[in-house]
Amino acid sequence: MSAVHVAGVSKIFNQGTPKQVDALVDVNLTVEAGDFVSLIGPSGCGKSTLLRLIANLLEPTTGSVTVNGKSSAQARLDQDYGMAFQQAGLFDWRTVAKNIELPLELKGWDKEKRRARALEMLELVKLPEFAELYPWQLSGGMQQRIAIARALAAHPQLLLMDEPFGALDEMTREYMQGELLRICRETKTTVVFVTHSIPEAVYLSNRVVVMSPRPGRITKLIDVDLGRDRSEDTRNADAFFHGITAVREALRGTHADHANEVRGVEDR
Amino acid sequence: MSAVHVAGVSKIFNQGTPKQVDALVDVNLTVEAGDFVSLIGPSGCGKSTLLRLIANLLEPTTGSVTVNGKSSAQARLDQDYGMAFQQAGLFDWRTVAKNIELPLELKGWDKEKRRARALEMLELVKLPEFAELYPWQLSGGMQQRIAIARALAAHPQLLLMDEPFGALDEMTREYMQGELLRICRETKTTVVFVTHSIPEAVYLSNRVVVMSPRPGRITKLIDVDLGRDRSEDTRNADAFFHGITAVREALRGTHADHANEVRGVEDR
Amino acid sequence: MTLRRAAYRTFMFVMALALVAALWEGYKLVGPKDGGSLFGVSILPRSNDTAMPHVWDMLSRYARAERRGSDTQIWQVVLSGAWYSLRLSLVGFVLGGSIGVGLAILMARFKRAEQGLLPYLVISQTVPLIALAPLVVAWGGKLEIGAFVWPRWLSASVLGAFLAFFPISVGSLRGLTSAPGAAVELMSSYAATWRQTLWKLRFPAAVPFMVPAFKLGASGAVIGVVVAEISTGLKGGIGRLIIEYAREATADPAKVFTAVFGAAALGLTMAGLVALVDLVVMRNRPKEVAA
Amino acid sequence: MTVALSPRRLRSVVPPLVFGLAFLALWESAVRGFDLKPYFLAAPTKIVGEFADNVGLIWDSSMVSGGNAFVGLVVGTVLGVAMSFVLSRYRFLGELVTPLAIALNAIPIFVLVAVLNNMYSITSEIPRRFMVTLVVYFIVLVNVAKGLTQVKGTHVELMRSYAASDFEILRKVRVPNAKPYLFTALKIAAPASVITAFVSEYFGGSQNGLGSRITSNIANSRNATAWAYVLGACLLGLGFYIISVALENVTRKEGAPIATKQGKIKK
Amino acid sequence: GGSDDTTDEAATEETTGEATTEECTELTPVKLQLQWFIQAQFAGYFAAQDQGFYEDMCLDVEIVEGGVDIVPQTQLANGDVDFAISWVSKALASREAGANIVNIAQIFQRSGTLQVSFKDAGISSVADFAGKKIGNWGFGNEFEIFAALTKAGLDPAKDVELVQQQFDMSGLLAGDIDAAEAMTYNEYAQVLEAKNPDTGELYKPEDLNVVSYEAEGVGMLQDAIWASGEKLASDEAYKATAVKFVAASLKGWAYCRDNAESCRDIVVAKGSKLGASHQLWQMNEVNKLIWPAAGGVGAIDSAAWDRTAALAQETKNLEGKTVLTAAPDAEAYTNDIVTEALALLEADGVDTKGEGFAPIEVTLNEGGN
Ligand SMILES: Nc1ncnc2c1ncn2[C@@H]1O[C@H](COP(=O)(O)OP(=O)(O)OP(=O)(O)O)[C@@H](O)[C@H]1O
Ligand SMILES: Nc1ncnc2c1ncn2[C@@H]1O[C@H](COP(=O)(O)OP(=O)(O)OP(=O)(O)O)[C@@H](O)[C@H]1O
Ligand SMILES: [Mg+2]
Ligand SMILES: [Mg+2]
Repeated sequence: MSAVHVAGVSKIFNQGTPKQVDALVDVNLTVEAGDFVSLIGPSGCGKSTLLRLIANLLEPTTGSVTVNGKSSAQARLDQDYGMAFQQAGLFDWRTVAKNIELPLELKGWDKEKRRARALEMLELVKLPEFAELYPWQLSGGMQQRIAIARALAAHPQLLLMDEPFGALDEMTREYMQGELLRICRETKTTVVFVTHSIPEAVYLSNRVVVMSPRPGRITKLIDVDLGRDRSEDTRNADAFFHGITAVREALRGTHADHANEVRGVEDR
Repeated sequence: MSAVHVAGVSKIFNQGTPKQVDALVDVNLTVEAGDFVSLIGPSGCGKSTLLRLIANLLEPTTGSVTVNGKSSAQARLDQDYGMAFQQAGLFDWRTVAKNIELPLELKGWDKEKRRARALEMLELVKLPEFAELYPWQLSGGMQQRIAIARALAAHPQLLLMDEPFGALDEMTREYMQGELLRICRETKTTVVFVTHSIPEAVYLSNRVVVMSPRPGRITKLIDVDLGRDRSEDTRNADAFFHGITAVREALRGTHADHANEVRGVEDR
Repeated sequence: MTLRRAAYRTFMFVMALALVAALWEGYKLVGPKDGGSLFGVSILPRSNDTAMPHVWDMLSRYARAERRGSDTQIWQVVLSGAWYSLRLSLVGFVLGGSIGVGLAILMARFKRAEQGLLPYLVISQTVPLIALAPLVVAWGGKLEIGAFVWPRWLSASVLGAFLAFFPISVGSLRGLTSAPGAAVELMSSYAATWRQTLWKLRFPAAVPFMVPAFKLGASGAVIGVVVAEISTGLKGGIGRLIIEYAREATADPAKVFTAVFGAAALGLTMAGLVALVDLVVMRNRPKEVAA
Repeated sequence: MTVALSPRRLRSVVPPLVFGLAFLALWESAVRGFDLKPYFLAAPTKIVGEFADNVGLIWDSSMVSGGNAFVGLVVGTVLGVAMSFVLSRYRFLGELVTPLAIALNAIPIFVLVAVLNNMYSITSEIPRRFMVTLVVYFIVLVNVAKGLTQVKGTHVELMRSYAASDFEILRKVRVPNAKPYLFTALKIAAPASVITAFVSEYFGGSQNGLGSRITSNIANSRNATAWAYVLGACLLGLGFYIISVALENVTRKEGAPIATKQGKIKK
Repeated sequence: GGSDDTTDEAATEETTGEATTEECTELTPVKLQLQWFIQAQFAGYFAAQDQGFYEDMCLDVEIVEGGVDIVPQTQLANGDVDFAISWVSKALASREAGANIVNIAQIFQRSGTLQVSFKDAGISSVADFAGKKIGNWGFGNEFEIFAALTKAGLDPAKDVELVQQQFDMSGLLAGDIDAAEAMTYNEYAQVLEAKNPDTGELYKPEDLNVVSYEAEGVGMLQDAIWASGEKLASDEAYKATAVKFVAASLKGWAYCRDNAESCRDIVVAKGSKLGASHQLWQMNEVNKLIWPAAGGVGAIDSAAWDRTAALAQETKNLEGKTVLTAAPDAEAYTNDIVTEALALLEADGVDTKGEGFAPIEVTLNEGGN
């Protein structure tokens, strides 16, 4: 049973109106349990849309999405996955621990159990002493780690991440990538990861999914052969640079000179 | 005559108060005309402060800064340099052309001359048809190009840029890097460039200045030997990867695990 | 806010008051006794002691008897009037706050409700209070639910609520819809119900918007109550004192000022109460650093 | 701006329309159904009838109250803007005046009319206009001063890199930045000015304004007529509000982002 | 009430006190709506309350103050109160608007409205108003002025400048208006309580010209007790209460006639903000409007009624409106109640005509204190 199975999915926004957008067309993707899959592609190619479809935050126009063998809707209700966004998206009014407890609270866990799990997660992300601080008292990198802890709190088998490190400076980012790999290795989590950064995609993934826009579709699947255990030294490995080159080549074809487009109204 | 000469400069904020910060200590740096120099280093190491000292937006606590052989204050009054920031910092209430004209307006240029120059600059950044639009009607990448056009409008020999591409996604960023190189080559501009990105620093510069924090100082100067004419292919060159590795190594030493620091009040 | 900052602010406020007092007395020195015109418009006020009593006369009036022969001093009367109005304002504030927040929730939940209601909320605020006051009094008198009999003062509180609810509902609506899309999506990725999202996300996210709205609402409640006291002749409050003392403005000019200052203190107290709540609920939020 | 009746626009107009008509229908049927006497509550139809009958008088008194509100609005705005310039230039003054302005915003300042009426001739409209001016002044002052000072650090630094003078920074950065704040202030101040003008009529003076007409008609048990004047008052308040919104739209470039409360730009 | 014919106050109180315990098991609650704030204008009711006259009649009376926007007759018609004090013209307007209210006792037999001006303004008659700034209060209190102007052949909209006064006389004193509307019992006194800046002494009656609308023949009936017409017709108990209420109130007024100073104290104690000498003046002037009452206090004089009704139909205000559009119907007032009440009082030995009434001399202090 594959962790995620996307079959013949299209997503059309505002169908039938003048503002119709074909965000995704005929997308097929299978993610096996334990995989780390990155989605990469120019802005507007439908990466976030695909992730949202998997998370059942959107319904596909056609096709079907199954997660852990059940419908994505059921998977959402069962909270089979954890999700993290570009901005850490922590709640300012909750302490770090309470932020991590949020999904558990909504699952109806009792207080002690919640707290125990939150502390366990804080250990995992190496921030055990920050439980009672508030998010805005932490640096951006720490906030991002808390967000990951929150996404992992309910021990989901599947982690969905939408450009989680976009807001970090490069050095913190590299550090966070290492942490994420370590955590996923320890918890044996399957990850679907959206990114704009080629080195990031290559460094993290078994497989890089390259997408192209208008209409959004998958143009290439690139397997990355860097082994399971990656460290800082991996970044200096030749295989790493070759992976980067391969992904860049694949992207070159998809990347329209989109910087020249006038920003539309619906653009967020 | 070197374009920028920083000699024995220190900058101490809030000197003598409990909030004293030694932002820079004993910094010496020479930038020759035509150089493209990048400043890189962890957050808070004083990159922006150094740039502001060169721009005479700050006065050094000790030491001296000369630009084009004159004092930095005189250089500012003569508008010997153009400046661009991380945020494009365009004025929403001015059209694109009028944004570019702003520095010329302040120099007292007359209307036709200003307009002609603005259009010329728009040609240079390949956005000639957008003169009468407003900045908020453009995409982030385009806004950034307008900001560069504005910085270049008065034909300064020196361009100071503080993380100008920080807000862009990686693909747009790579495209912008190419544009910037082309423009600087065409106009023979000297550039001092602040960045967080190692590939960016390596791709753009003749020389990368690596800095370390607390107190801020220059720890290493790395010459990059990629020739004058760089293209997209440069990114796949071995020399490029070696440059990246060298800078990463130099940074490794400076890079404290700052992601673990509790955010202070003065941190912006 | 640090203690030092608070002390500094207080000091500046006192200085500002002193400045106003100085301007007042200064004008009395140079201004025409019976008013005058400037550029053909008679905008110079009369500076005689009837129209503009001396600052010390106004202040010392507090310590003198309200009427000759009565043994209550004005400060006692004004204080008790302000206290009375404060209580009415609080009731109005709570009433208006509940209605305002309720409406905001309704409008945040249903787009249709927002479209249908919001224009009328704006229009409702253009209805002059003076027309509403007698209606509220008349309708209140009709209301008798079980053992509950509409007390007359409640009409004044209702009018206070009428002015208070508007900024509160608009501010709360803005706050409730201010939660970032990503946060809303996060909640729905947890399969959270609308109610859970309201409690755990929308309300906390709305607080920074609601606090200034409640501040406006608080002063609205005071204004409503004071107008209502005048309008409906309700006795015991500061509004009534103002109109009664205003009748004696020729004979005892300082008197009306004592009540006017009382009203000012009342408004400031209400605003202060909200500010206090603000300090408490926002204590764990990031402090905004002034640019 | 074109006001085309696109389906979408139509859809946003329908709910308030339905709601308004339902409310009026309820009101009318309540009056008829419970046989409510006109001295208690007049039926909407009757109010509209009275409005039609008295349109001239309502117009005249609207002119008086509206005139007071307008004069106060204009003078208050001008003074408020002028003062905010002074305050942004001399920070110390700003720290002196701002707490006062905030305090005045919190208190029911219309009670000052009782005092102002003694300071001026009872026959003059000055106290009322002065009152409106005062209310408007502080709203404008607080907002515009904010707009003048809360400019982006980058913008100021950029100007300084151009060796721009303080005056140039004021003219090219601070003033344009403060413009939306001014309109925000006007949107608050416009309805407030009308309300203040009515309430000011409470304390005597000429009897030609809407406020005193409403009270005197109520006193004479002509409730329907009183409410016809109330309708006039609502229209006046709404008119002021709409004008301020329209002014904002005219001065804003078509489709330009509106600065939201947090000062962020919503795209 | 008791049948004891003693005139000794203390004795009256004592015997009636006994009567209460004898006859009443329970007090009937009654609400009375005043037209304005507490002052001696309403002294009779406060006296009746204070002296236990209401209690003697088995009534528990709550007196409700008025306000700027409170219309007593509306409160009455809505059923919020049982009785209301209102001027006749205003109440008739409400009646025309559908309020079924009936005048059951006319307390003030005369109009107390004056137009006061300083001697140097040279306004000694209504004809002199022409071209002058004429103050008035609005709120329906202005019709006598319009009637007088009309009668004098002046057009209120053109020939004079009408100005709304504040709640005090500052407009006149400051010279903003030439002649101010004033009640004998209130605003006129305020002028006399103010210092003349030229002499440093209080203004004297000699400094002033006074036009009395009563004397001009345009006086309109003022304070009267109004009751619900519907309940009078259908509710015998209410009618009986009305008789008792009117009787006790009239007794209060009789008490105030004989004990002006005591009534002043009662009103002051009730919380009126006006000064004591002012209240005494007011008490005395109000007595003059009531006493002597040839037809018995509270009786409605049909001639005065008709004149008021006629003026209310003819006089146009600034908006070009008259108070009434048609003559009031015959049910608008009744003397039945007051006749019964007077009978009760007479049996009680109360002097209801006050033929021997002589006003007292009141010295006003500065500020009415
Ligand atoms: N709710 C929506 N309504 C209409 N169009 C939408 C909506 N969400 C996304 N789109 C459009 O669908 C397309 C794909 O959007 P999506 O956000 O998935 O792109 P992306 O690959 O995540 O881009 P980015 O890298 O900028 O985040 C875009 O053209 C976008 O404008
Ligand atoms: N105006 C100021 N007052 C006080 N301290 C300041 C000021 N500006 C900068 N600093 C401090 O000086 C140090 C260097 O700041 P600077 O902004 O130059 O760092 P940076 O290298 O540009 O960092 P980043 O990469 O985050 O932009 C920091 O510790 C900062 O907090
Ligand atoms: Mg996306
Ligand atoms: Mg910086």
